[in-house]
Amino acid sequence: MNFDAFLPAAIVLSSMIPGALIFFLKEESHRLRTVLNMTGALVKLVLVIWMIWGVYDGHSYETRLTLAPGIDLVLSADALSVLFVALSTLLWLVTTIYAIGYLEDSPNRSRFFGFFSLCVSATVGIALSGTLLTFVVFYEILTLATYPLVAHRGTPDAARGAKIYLAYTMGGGALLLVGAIWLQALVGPVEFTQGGILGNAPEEIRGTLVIIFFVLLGGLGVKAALVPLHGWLPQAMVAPAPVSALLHAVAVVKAGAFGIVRVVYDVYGVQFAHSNGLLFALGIIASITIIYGSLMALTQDSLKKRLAYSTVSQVSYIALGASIFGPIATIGGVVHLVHQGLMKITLFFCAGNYAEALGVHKVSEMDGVGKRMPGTSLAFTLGALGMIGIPPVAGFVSKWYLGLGAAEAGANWVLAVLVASSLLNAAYFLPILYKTWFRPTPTQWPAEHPHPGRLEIGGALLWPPLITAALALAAGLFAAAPFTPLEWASLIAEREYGR
Amino acid sequence: MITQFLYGGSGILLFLLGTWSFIVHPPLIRKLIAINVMGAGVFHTLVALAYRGLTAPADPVPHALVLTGIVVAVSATALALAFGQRLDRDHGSSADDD
Amino acid sequence: MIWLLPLAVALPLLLSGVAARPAAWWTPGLAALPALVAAFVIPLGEILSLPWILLGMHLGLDETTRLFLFFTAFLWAVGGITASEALRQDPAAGRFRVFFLLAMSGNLLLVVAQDLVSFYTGFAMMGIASYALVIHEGHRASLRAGKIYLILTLVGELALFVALVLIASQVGLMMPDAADLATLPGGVIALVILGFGIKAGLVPAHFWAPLAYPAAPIAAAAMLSGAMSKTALLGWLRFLPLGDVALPAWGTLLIFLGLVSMFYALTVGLLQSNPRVILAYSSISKAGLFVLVLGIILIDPRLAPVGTAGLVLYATHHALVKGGLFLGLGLRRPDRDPDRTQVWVLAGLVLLAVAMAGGPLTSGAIAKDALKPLLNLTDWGWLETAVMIAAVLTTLLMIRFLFTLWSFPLAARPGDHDPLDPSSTQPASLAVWAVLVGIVAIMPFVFATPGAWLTNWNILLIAFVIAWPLLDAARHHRGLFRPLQHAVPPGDLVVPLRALRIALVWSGRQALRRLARGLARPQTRLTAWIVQWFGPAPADPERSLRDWATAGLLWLVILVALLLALVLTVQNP
Amino acid sequence: MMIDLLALAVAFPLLGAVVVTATPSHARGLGLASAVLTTLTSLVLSLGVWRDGSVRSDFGGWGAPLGIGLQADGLSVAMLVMSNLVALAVSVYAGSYFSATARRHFWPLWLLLWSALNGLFLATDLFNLYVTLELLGLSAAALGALSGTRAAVAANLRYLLVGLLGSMTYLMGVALLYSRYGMLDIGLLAEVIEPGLVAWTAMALMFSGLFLKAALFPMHFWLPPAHANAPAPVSAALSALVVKAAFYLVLRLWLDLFDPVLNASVANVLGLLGAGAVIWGSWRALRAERLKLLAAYSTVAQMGYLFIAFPLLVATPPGLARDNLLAAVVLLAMTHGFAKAGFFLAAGLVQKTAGHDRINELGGAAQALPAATFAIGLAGVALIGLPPSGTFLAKWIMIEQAMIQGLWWWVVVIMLGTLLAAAYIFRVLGHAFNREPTPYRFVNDARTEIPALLLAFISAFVLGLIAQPLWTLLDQGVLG
Repeated sequence: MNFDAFLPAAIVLSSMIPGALIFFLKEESHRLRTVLNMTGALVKLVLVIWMIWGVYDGHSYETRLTLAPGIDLVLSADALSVLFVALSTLLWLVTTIYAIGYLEDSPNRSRFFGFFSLCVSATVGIALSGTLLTFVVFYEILTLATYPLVAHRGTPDAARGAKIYLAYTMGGGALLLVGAIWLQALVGPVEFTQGGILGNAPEEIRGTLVIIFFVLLGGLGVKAALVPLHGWLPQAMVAPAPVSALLHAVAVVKAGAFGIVRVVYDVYGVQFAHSNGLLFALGIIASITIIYGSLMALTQDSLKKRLAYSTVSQVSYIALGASIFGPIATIGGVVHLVHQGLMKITLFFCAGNYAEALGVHKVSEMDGVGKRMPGTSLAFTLGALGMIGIPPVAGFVSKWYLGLGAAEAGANWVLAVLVASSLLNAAYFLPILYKTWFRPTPTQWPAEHPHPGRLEIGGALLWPPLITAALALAAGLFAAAPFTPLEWASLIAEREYGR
Repeated sequence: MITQFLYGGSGILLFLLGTWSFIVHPPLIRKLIAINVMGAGVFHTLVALAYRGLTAPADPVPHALVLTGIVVAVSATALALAFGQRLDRDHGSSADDD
Repeated sequence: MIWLLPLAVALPLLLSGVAARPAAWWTPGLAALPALVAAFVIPLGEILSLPWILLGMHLGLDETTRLFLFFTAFLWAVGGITASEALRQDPAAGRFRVFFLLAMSGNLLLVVAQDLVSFYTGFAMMGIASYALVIHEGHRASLRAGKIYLILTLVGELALFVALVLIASQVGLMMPDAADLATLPGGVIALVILGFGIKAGLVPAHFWAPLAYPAAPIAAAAMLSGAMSKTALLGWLRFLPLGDVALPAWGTLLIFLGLVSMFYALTVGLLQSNPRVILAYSSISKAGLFVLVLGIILIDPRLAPVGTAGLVLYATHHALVKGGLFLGLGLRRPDRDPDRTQVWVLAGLVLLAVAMAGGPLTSGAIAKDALKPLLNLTDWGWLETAVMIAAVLTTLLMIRFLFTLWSFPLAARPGDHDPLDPSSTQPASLAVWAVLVGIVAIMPFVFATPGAWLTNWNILLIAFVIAWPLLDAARHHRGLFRPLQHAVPPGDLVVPLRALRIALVWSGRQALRRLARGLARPQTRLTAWIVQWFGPAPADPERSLRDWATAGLLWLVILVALLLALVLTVQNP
Repeated sequence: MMIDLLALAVAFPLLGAVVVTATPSHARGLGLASAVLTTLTSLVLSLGVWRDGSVRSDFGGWGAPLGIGLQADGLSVAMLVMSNLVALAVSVYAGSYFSATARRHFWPLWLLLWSALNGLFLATDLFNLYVTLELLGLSAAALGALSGTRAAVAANLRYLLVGLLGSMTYLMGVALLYSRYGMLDIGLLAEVIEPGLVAWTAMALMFSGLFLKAALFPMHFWLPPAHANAPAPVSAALSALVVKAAFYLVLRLWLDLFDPVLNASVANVLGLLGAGAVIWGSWRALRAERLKLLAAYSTVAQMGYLFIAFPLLVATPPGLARDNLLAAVVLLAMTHGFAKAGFFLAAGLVQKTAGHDRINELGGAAQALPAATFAIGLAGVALIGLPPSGTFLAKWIMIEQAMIQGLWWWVVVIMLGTLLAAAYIFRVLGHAFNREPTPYRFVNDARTEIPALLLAFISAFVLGLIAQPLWTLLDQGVLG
């Protein structure tokens, strides 16, 4: 059997099979569950590294499963999908470690980790989707796999949050489905192709294609949390910290953003989208989202909600990058897919640590946590500085390329958006950092769980944020090294613009 | 020929009568009777179809059908009556009072 | 040899990782040494490429930056040793050291950077890390100063970010030369002036300085005023189109800005009673001088070579002198415990003050001399006069500064924790400070010909003529100048701005809240609707449908409909 | 060999019914044995058809043209496989579900129903179809009333009467056709039938009779109480198979018999009723208080989708697109069969554990039975039409065809139904996430939970991803 044709499927299955097995485990078989989880994560990592190497060499990997005549499920690897796959795989590994530590002794772990693995399988599936149909399939599976994670805690709040999450994502999924089928009805099976497939669409269906674009955007925008479809995101914050981390950094919002990038570049083609004004509309929506999310983040006292609105704002950088015509902005948008993931997952890990160790859930309670939990706070600081765009943390690189792309495209208003957003980011992150490091430690924390041992908190909870923060720093500091997200994004932009 | 039409026509008439009765009369027993009337109507029609004139032997197929049909109708009626009895025993009334 | 440059930048950065430990108290003192060595041994014009770092890092030195690197590294070394020694007893010293080293690394990086991104990285690192230095002592005043510093710094950095992005989109990532910059839109020039103007303390973006300098620990204040504020000049030299085209409009604007800065700062400075605030206003006035000279160069590009060299020399002089003044302030001890070293400290301070005023045989004199050729613009005859008046005012300000050395209590706020334990001696700090004063003292003999040594002696004379009666009057009538003393609080513009800020924040918050509420309403409604869906079931609506008559009738209707559908459509195909 | 298989598929359960009636003490063992035998027979038969094409056998010396014969082609085999697998799972489940006394009544009736079902799928002439239809209705009604509660008896009495009305009407239609053409075999009739008052009336009569049995909106009124009150395995069979049999008949007559007679208007009437079923059924399911009632209304809605396919079929010209559409309809019916059976079986377990099936109070039971809850979830995936279920694939094809033909209003209906389905399924699943104590293990009672789980799994994962064989199968008979 040809392994090249099996590799994409293997990458998806490497987490799906352990996930399915985990459901059947007894609740207390902790060790076996951990072994399954870690095996899946590591196997996936090895496979993905293999694939990265292959794609870099120009290999093509494609798994094709014919469902019905003319309807194929296609998993294939190109530069863009490999970027997202690598991100999800890496962060899944880290998050799994974190989740194992975070959920120690909490109920329903088999269920949790089962869905957790499915969630990543779906994300990887989204990344590797070679057709719009496949994308829709995994997009919906992702909704399914994340719902139990959001509802996991089982409190009335969680139930409410999960309901709202579901209502939004199901609605979005339906829109996406209709859009995808409509498109397929018009132009036949939609395979993602570098440069797009609609470049020479006949003149008379262009109007319909524009409408379909907005239908698709509506479907993808729900997950990407474009205003006004972002309402679920702050509500979904009821989920346990590792879930929020994964949802915000990798799985859900990224799936939406990734989909937007795919639709713009590999379905419509950036030329077509540009000449029909689609890019401009997308840019406006993204800009509004960026500013609105930042403004809302300012008003939140709950740490996780503040981070959630920050995600609303930051993820739209990706859409913004896709909406500016020119390879450099594309690099900025695509690389932010990775950079935002690294930084935001760090922030959520840290928020989880504060809640777990000290019972600190609110920004107003964070006085002096830096002294009590220096490692966590260091990671948090790096993440936050990156979000603001302070060099040399990764966020700066994204902003630089977005700005440069905008300047090259003559879209100077984007620079204004970037500046306003950076100022707002600073306005809601820097006070947290100030409290963390420079305020005196209170005599009593809201709910302290002292950790026995030398570290401020269990190693499984401390190392993941430190690792991701270090990666975020490294992604910025060594941005121009080979195989960094930036280099990879440049490769993608090169191929999309056909140079 | 006229006999055949009369026979068949009255079969259809019976069928319609039965249908009407089934729909408008709530008591179970009347519905059962209505169903059987409908059945009788269908069977009449079928039997009429079997007629091939006085000389030729009648078409055997409709006869077979009718026989089978009667068996089925009888068992259905029996089952319905059993149900009715159960309801009656439980509640003292066979009225369909759902 | 060129590898000293990355080492010079990386060493403080790496040391910051361990500096938080008490055992690493010495780190700030040593971190700047490779940079200092590099300033002397690195050959000019050679560029080291580190393509993997950032977006491709390029380091190197040219004529301008060699001097910049020298005084920057030297000041950081002196400041580092002072900080190491002074803060050994401070429980939060670890934190201070970390941020001190980060700021140092940033400052050194931006000096040696030969590409835009590295420059910006250094600039941002320096600016953000310095916030921690400003608020180190944690008083209300330092927190307030820190907040204002941080906001302005961020605004400045973002302005610079946009400017650099626009520059990069035209000329690429490497340091541009004047010819490249000449084609840029005017907006870039405005952004460059704004971005660095905040760092330099140019009026009206100056007001953070008089708040931050007194609030920060002495070593930090010395770095802010000596080393870091000079980065603004470096930025202007790098990113303004100097020497290629004449931009009279921008030049005039800069000259105007410079004059306003000089006179405003000197006037307000004279009314201050805190020596550190006085030094802050002095720095602001010098920023004004820099901008003035830059404006002149923009009007007449032929002056660029002379002007640039003069500005660099002036910056070197000012950085060392201003840093020295601050550090000297830190070495002052209360009079009640007279001691021989204090006499030397006072003597050093007086020397530095004279140098700052541009007295003969000092570095100030040669720095002024270097700028002299620029002030003879034909159309602007009065400019020389204005600068002369400013020089007189500067001298008066320095006299006022020396005067406050005695009159102003050492512990700024009685009862406050003073990180400089008044009883402790700081032998190492004293020693390096002495070296600094020595360098300032020999500067005129190294950098200039004897002709320049006596520049502006007349100005000093005029100033003394004005000052003498005033001092005399003040000595005899102690209450004479008291009404003036508190006429303008430190940070002047902050007071009206504060009201504006409060109003803005308040109304902004209101608007946000209203926006949030307005946007939340449809969402709440939607949510309520969804929740209602999931709510309890209503009474069974199918009762009537289950009624036999209804159901039967419906069934008949459908039967007929089927039949009609067949009959009618087939007959009318 | 093949001939025998056709007969055996009908005869095995019938024989089993007789044997089980005779020896009630061994009812379970014998019943299960005949269930396995029947299923095996059907599978082997299907394999044969899949490989070699459709088979036919004539019985009792009544060869064509009168035709009392059995025939297995792609369509009937597809339904046969689905029905037999579901029935087997239901049998295993029922083996441990019922008490000893209930078992005596269950097995004979159940095997009788099975026999009628297989007969219906394999019969080729209109009258045999009537007989199997009637037999199906009788046994189903009797099974439904097995729990003996008043509500169940009343509901199933109504079901019985409605079924009788339906089959009488159908028979009248058959009589009309016979009066005109003198034959009953579908294949032969199709060759001679032509548009005209007789054909039209017969068609209207037969279809409206079948609508009653298929519980097409608004003739679904009997279904929710009957299905909701029956014992769980019976509900599963009723919802998954019995109503499906009526639909199969409509489809079969539509394709094979009335093709020359019908037109777009009839199709639109069917589609309209289907749309009504989708909207109304989903809505009612959403507001249902009890789990099994919800499932029953969901059946009403799902039947609606099947009928929406008719206007699309008529609008699509013959060719690959129409073949796909037809396969999609069959796939939809099959998936629903598996999913709904799994759903009902799992719901039965939940009901048994909790002692009731009021959705809002189910939390604890749902939490205690992870496997059952999971089965409900998986079946829910198929019911909603989320990928990778067969429903998703089927809906995709249907929507695409509707888009291509410009019939976008059907798309609106389908999507609306999908969203409503998501709402009612997750309304149930939401209760599984609560703060009850964690269950110890995933599967607690393998003999009941595994069948439910397997059925649900097949509906959610197997049918959608491995649908290709269905196309091969349908090539043997139905597809152009």
